[in-house]
Amino acid sequence: MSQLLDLWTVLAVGAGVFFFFAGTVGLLRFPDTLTRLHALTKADNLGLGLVVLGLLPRVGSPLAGLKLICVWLLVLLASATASQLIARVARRAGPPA
Amino acid sequence: MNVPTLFGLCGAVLVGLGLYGLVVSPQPLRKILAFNLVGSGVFLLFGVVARRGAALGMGGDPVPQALVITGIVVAFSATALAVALVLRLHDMTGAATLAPADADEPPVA
Amino acid sequence: MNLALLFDGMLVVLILAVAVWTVTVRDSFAAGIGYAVYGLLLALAWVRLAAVDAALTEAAIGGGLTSVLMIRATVRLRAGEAAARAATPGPLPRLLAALLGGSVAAGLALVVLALPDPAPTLAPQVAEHIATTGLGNAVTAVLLSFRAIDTLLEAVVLIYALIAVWTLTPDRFWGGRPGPKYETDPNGMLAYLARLLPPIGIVVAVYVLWVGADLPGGKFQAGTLLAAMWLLAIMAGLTEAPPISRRWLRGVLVAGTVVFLAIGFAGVPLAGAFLAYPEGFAKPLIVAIEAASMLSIAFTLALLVLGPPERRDQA
Amino acid sequence: MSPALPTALVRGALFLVFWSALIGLSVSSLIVGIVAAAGATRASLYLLPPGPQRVRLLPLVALLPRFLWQSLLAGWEVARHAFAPRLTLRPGFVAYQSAHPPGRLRNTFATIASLLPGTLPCGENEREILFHCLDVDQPILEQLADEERALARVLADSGDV
Repeated sequence: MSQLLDLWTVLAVGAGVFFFFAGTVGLLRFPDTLTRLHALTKADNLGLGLVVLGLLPRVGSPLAGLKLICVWLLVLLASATASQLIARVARRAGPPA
Repeated sequence: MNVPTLFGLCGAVLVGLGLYGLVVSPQPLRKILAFNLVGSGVFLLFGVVARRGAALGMGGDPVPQALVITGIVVAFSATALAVALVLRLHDMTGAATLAPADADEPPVA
Repeated sequence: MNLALLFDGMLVVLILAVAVWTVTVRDSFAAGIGYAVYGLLLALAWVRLAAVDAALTEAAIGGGLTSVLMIRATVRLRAGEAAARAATPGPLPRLLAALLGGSVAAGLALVVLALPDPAPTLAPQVAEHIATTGLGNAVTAVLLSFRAIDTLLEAVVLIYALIAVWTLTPDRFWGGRPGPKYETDPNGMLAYLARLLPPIGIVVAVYVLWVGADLPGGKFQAGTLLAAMWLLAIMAGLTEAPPISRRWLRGVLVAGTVVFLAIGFAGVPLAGAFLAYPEGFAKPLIVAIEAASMLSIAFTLALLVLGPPERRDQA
Repeated sequence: MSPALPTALVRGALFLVFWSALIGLSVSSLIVGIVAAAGATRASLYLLPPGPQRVRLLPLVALLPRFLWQSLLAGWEVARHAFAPRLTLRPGFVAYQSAHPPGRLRNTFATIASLLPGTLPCGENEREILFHCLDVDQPILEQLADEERALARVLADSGDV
């Protein structure tokens, strides 16, 4: 049982790190601000979500698990709203739509 | 080479870098920013001294750590005052640098 | 151990690279952004030095408030940016400045390499006496018990800094509201965030204050968090900065210091010394000081960011 | 009874749950938690006055797996483009006619949409939201309409209260 949990943690956290890495590659490779914002928000949402998912079976109590999920939700709120704010400025400053 | 020494050297370089920026930057705000670099380098040296004093299950000597927390807050209040002074100077004279105004050129009221 | 050293080495390289960029980048606005990144990286360095309290403070104040202050100021000074850049000194003064900075850095580096071994430390004394405070966090014990006078004077320094900022008010605006009136779309994204986040921030701030007795945290970190939430609501146009002539505002600003002083003086007859706590009451008294100080610090820091009044109070 | 009271109680309870998640359960910290939750609720009622919309639990639970699946697709799409030997992006703008006026519901929709595959809101007017897309060949408008309908079931307008 505990080995299965270990495997789950390794797989989920590994996948999370992979998407973080993909987001970073996208951030460096994509051509303009708006496409880079896509890379950042989507990959970070999924990356952190998978890391949290992988760590969930290791917490001592359901409340501690809820804490992890709250961290994920707060990052989601921050990155989703901040990316939209930056996107608006970038569209106005960049080439016309 | 161990971890505290590494960060100690980092702090030393930060102080030097901040001093360079403080002298070279013509914009007063950049000078304030550079001065904050000096401050954070000094704080980092405190952190190194604290880390080296780890004992009895404590990760570091809590006395320098507490001093640093006080220091960061005081450095912020000094920065805020400096920024307010620069903005007021700009509002009153239109000056963009701290260079003394030319004698034959009256300041913009 | 070697892997950890590799990570720390990469962190140091990153910190230094961002610091160099902050000093040398042409655009001051970019330098302000760079300083925010620098503050967050430095917070990681503090974690690696096992000083989590300092890391929280650095992230909140260095990475957060200082950068907000700087970015606001650079936007207002943008018009003079080109003229100021033209005044950049020539190669010779720059070389001399580099020599100065380099020699100071080299001197400090020598001092770091020559630090005495075993290192002097006060940790044993703190460990010996921490039981008398009832606290679990040694840093909070130092801040509010062993070196309480430092912390008290620091609270006074914060208020003095705010008074000094306020003295820069043009006469016609004295008693008015600090900062511009922020007009943003009440249905926009910034307002949306500013409606959702601050209540959550209040809960987190009280949490950071409350665990500060036993775990990393305390009034500075909590107060900075509250200040940030208040500034977010102000900058989204959902609320306004109060006129500085308000009695309640001035009351809140000094509340922390007043409670601190009152408990300090009460210690003279009750415990035999200024700022001494009666036996068994140390923890509740410290929590009382911290709670009052958190509010004062929050308002002081936010008003320091906003600067002197810039418009009259249109009530 | 003030109409805001049920909203205040629900929000206060949620903040208290959040507090317990942060610190765990104990009597002394619960007292502090009630103070914190009360302060948070007060700020929340000021910043976000109770509106006509009510959150419905059942559709919310139904929306969750859909959102998680979409997040996975979104991350996968970014990874696919990021690791493609030659950049395969076909970026562009799409104007989407929103069924809702500017306000909370639309903001919530835009925020969720910013986490969906290939869409990023970057402007709006009274009737439309302008989306920036990674690949304009995808059936984006249909996807967005689906999403908006699903969200509207969660945040339903209820005439009463």
